[in-house]
Amino acid sequence: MTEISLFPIVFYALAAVTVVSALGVAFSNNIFYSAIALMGTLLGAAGLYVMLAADFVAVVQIFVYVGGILVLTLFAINLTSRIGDVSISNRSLGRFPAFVALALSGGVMVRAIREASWNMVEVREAVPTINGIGNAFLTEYILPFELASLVLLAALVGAVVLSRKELRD
Amino acid sequence: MLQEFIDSLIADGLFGGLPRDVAYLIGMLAAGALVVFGFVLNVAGITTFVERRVWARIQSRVGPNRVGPQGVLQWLADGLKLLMKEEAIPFAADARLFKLAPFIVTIGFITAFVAMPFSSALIVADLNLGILYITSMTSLVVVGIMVAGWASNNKWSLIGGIRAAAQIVSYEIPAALSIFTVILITGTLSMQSIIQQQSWLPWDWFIFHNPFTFIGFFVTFVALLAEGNRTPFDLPEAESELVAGFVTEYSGARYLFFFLVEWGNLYVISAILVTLFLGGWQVPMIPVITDSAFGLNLLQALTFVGKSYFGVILIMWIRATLPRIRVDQLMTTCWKYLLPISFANFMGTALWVLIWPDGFLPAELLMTALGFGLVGYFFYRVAYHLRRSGAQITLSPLS
Amino acid sequence: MSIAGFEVEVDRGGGLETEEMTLNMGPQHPSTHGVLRFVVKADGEVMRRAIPDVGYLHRSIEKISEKVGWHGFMPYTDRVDYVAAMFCNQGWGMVTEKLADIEVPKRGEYCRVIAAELNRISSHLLSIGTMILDIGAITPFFHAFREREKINDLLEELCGARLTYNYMRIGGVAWDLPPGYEESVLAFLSQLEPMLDEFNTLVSDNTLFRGRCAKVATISAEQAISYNLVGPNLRASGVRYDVRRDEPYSVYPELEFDVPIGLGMAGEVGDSFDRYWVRFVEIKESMKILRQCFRQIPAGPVVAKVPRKLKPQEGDAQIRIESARGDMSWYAVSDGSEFPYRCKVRTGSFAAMSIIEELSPGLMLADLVTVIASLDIVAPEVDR
Amino acid sequence: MDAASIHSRLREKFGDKILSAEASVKDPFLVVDAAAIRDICAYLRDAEGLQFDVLTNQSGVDYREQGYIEVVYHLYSYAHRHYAVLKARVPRDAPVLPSVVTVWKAANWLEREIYDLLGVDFTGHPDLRRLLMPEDWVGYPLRKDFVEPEEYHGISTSRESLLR
Repeated sequence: MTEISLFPIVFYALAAVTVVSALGVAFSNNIFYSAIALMGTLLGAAGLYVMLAADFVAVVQIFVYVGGILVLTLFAINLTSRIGDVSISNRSLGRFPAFVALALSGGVMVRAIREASWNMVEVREAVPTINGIGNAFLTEYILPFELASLVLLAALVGAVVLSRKELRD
Repeated sequence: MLQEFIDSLIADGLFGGLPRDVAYLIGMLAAGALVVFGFVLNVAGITTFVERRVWARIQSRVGPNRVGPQGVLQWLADGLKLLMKEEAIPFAADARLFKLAPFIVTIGFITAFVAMPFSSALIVADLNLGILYITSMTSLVVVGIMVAGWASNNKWSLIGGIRAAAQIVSYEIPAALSIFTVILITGTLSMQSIIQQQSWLPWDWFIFHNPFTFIGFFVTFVALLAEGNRTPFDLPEAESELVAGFVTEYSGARYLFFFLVEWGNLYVISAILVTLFLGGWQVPMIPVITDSAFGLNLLQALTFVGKSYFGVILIMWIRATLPRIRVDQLMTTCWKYLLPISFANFMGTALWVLIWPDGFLPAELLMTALGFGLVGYFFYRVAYHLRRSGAQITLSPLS
Repeated sequence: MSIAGFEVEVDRGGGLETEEMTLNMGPQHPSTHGVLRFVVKADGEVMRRAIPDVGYLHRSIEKISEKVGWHGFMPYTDRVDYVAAMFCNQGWGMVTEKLADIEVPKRGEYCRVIAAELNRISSHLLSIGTMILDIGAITPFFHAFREREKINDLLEELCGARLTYNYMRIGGVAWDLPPGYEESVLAFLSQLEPMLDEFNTLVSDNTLFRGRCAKVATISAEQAISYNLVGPNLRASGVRYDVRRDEPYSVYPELEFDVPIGLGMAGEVGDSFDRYWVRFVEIKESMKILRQCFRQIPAGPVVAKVPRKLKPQEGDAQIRIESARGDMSWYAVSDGSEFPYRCKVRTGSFAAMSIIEELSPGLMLADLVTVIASLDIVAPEVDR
Repeated sequence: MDAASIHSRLREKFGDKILSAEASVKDPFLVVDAAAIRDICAYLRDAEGLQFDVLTNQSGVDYREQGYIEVVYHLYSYAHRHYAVLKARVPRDAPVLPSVVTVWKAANWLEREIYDLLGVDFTGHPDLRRLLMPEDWVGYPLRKDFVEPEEYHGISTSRESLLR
């Protein structure tokens, strides 16, 4: 009797959730639907992280992206004008540039996939990853880590500046 | 825990020749169903009954006392009634998202119970990331609330949803910071390890570990109240302002789901507090009872649920007493007071752990004395007011 | 604004550009105290304007008066303000008596005052109870209503009805006090006293309650007079005026009581907390009046001899009484027939309702509820 | 200040705008020229010794037989504790009257109510809309010749039997 494993089934299910939701984000006409589909993508990605034994990243993905970013996105959508309208839409703009960009990035990705050397790794017992991540962040990668927070701060200030009424007039 | 249990079942040949993964899947689903139907739903339901009775006592009423002895089956009757009710979906609502919202909320609530410890053995999965997992899963609830608010196509619902989002996102920061204060002491995120580092003696509880965790307990309590949309932070569904906030348009079973989550969350809030600050399921080793694993676990579970329900009743008491605060006051409380306080707590605890890595017993004893002193003073004041008003007190919870 | 004693600067509106939202609050809404409608122009949580739309409870009581006769109108007056119906009874009685030159016997006047002051307590209990309910606390509401229920029992004992009393008659009252009434009212008053203390510690001293009411919708004395705010709302703005004391009617000159005014205890004089506080103190004053009444009440008839077919002489008359919601002005015109030619009542809530539109800009959505409750608006009184 | 001295002061100031005075009734009143009502009210509010700072009541009465609608102003002074009653008479077929909203803000809703129920047009009123009746209501219910319409938006206003 062969030992069938659920692992690939779960993987493909999660991958399907992720990809289908991502398509929903891109193709939905309703911006609110896009945001909700984004939740599916994020949760699917979190699931994939779990399969990679990266439990901390998975949980933080949900905590930060779903609990924080997605909520803020929904919040922003709710505050936009004419939110009561049923027909709020994110129409697709600039199809030709998009196609070019898709072709370029797609080409790069296909090339990357074909040229990468796909090594199989021994399946290891899942070990807690928090210590490693913490140490890496606060020793080896402390500069990028701090720089990232500066970038976020700049983005925050920029957002405030953009939405100030008196500056825009 | 669960894994070992299923392994033993497989060894007993219970699953026949089924593959290991499938056996795990079945085991997990069975355990999940057991937890959800055997515990979560009942906890939420019974909490509504307890809340109504506690309120009734506070408000000098009788409360539900007809369905079953002392009305204990009232929650079942209410739940069944709501399940059998016709569900009205507003014509202008976005029906798909309208139907989806209660599920998102319920998922966010029920999955939190996976890492909830009830005794040293009674836990679905002692996740390595336990507390972080619970906080991140409960943040799904706010997504559901926002979807509900938007999909209802009702301005009151929309305002409720927006309020909920603003409130929960804001209060997540002080809540998380205060939770991390405890993590600094334990060095682990696992719920079981956090509890194991405390003991049944009050001065070993993390609330009395040092002055910062003592304040941190109250900060966490306030922040979690706000995240659970409880009075005085129940702005998303403020019935006198927003009709019913994000649940205005809901009826029947979907309404039931929202309220299941609302009342179930009471228990989640208290359980988090009990785990982090109040010693969890730690019990003294009473020889006769704790000799057997069953007796030990039973006692631990009773202790944990008992402590948690103490918190639940405290929250109910607060809800019955305090008025609701306004949106600007809500934001001020969070950003101007709670956030700086929790930052200070975080830094303070970090220093404390640096200086006394194993804790500092005199400070712990002092904090314990202070804590019990505060409780004693509180009851002294209560007794003073009761004497002054000449109120008649009935101590029996039954009537 | 102040939270937990700290002064906090809040930028109410301005800054970020946002779109105006039109909210329709009511006619069915949990805190409109009857059936009211507000069209709220809001910028997020901050209101730019709240436009009241009344008339959902208009029962054309003034028109009815022209069809039912002087005596027959008395039960209808109950419906003008069903929370404090005694005052409407008394107002209609007094204006008719003024037109027809009827003298009310002394005992009748005392019976009227006893009934009216009991009703004032019950109305104020309802007002402060629902105000706290609107602000979000549930328990004080039940405590207030528990006491109100006892007053309802007392008034039921007096006249058989719990809400629309129809107790007074033109020329006096319908019945004398029932036997043992004094004892039951005094017993009630003595147990109301500790309850008020308890209520005070539970509500008036509550930081959150004060934070919600302090400096919300402050009405200056000039504004209040110009809008003709009356009763507790006027006194909260610092104007010490009470019709009972300054234009005495009935037997009020023989009674000792204080007229409380707003002191700005939580923030500034004339804010929502002061309006609550004035009502709270007035309950105690009414208790004082009731105790005096039972000491002073003389024996004698309770109703004057009034012809069954009352035909007051031609002319018009206006009277003012201090109802639970303040100065209630009754104007009646007689053409010498059995039916009033015209009757007009200007009520306290009518004036209070008209000021809300001016108060609303810059208030938060939650404050609108506080304002409606603190002005003690009873929708039927606005519409009549 | 009693009614007679208020009358004499007004007579001094406004002369023949004061049409008549009645002192021997329950509430002594002055009948004034409708067109001058705003000036008289402003004077009554501001003049030293008068200071009628409140408009306690404003009512409209339809005198069908006499052919006019009477708007009655009940004034009161918190400062001096005295009353004054003004009456302005406007013809039933063209009831137009200056608004006193600029004098007392309380007049805003009171005048709207009179406009609503009696059809008196107050010139200078900032927001003269119906107050109690629906916006599309036809007729003025407190006029003596008002006949209730049979139905309103297809809803019958009468019932065959009161006990149904």
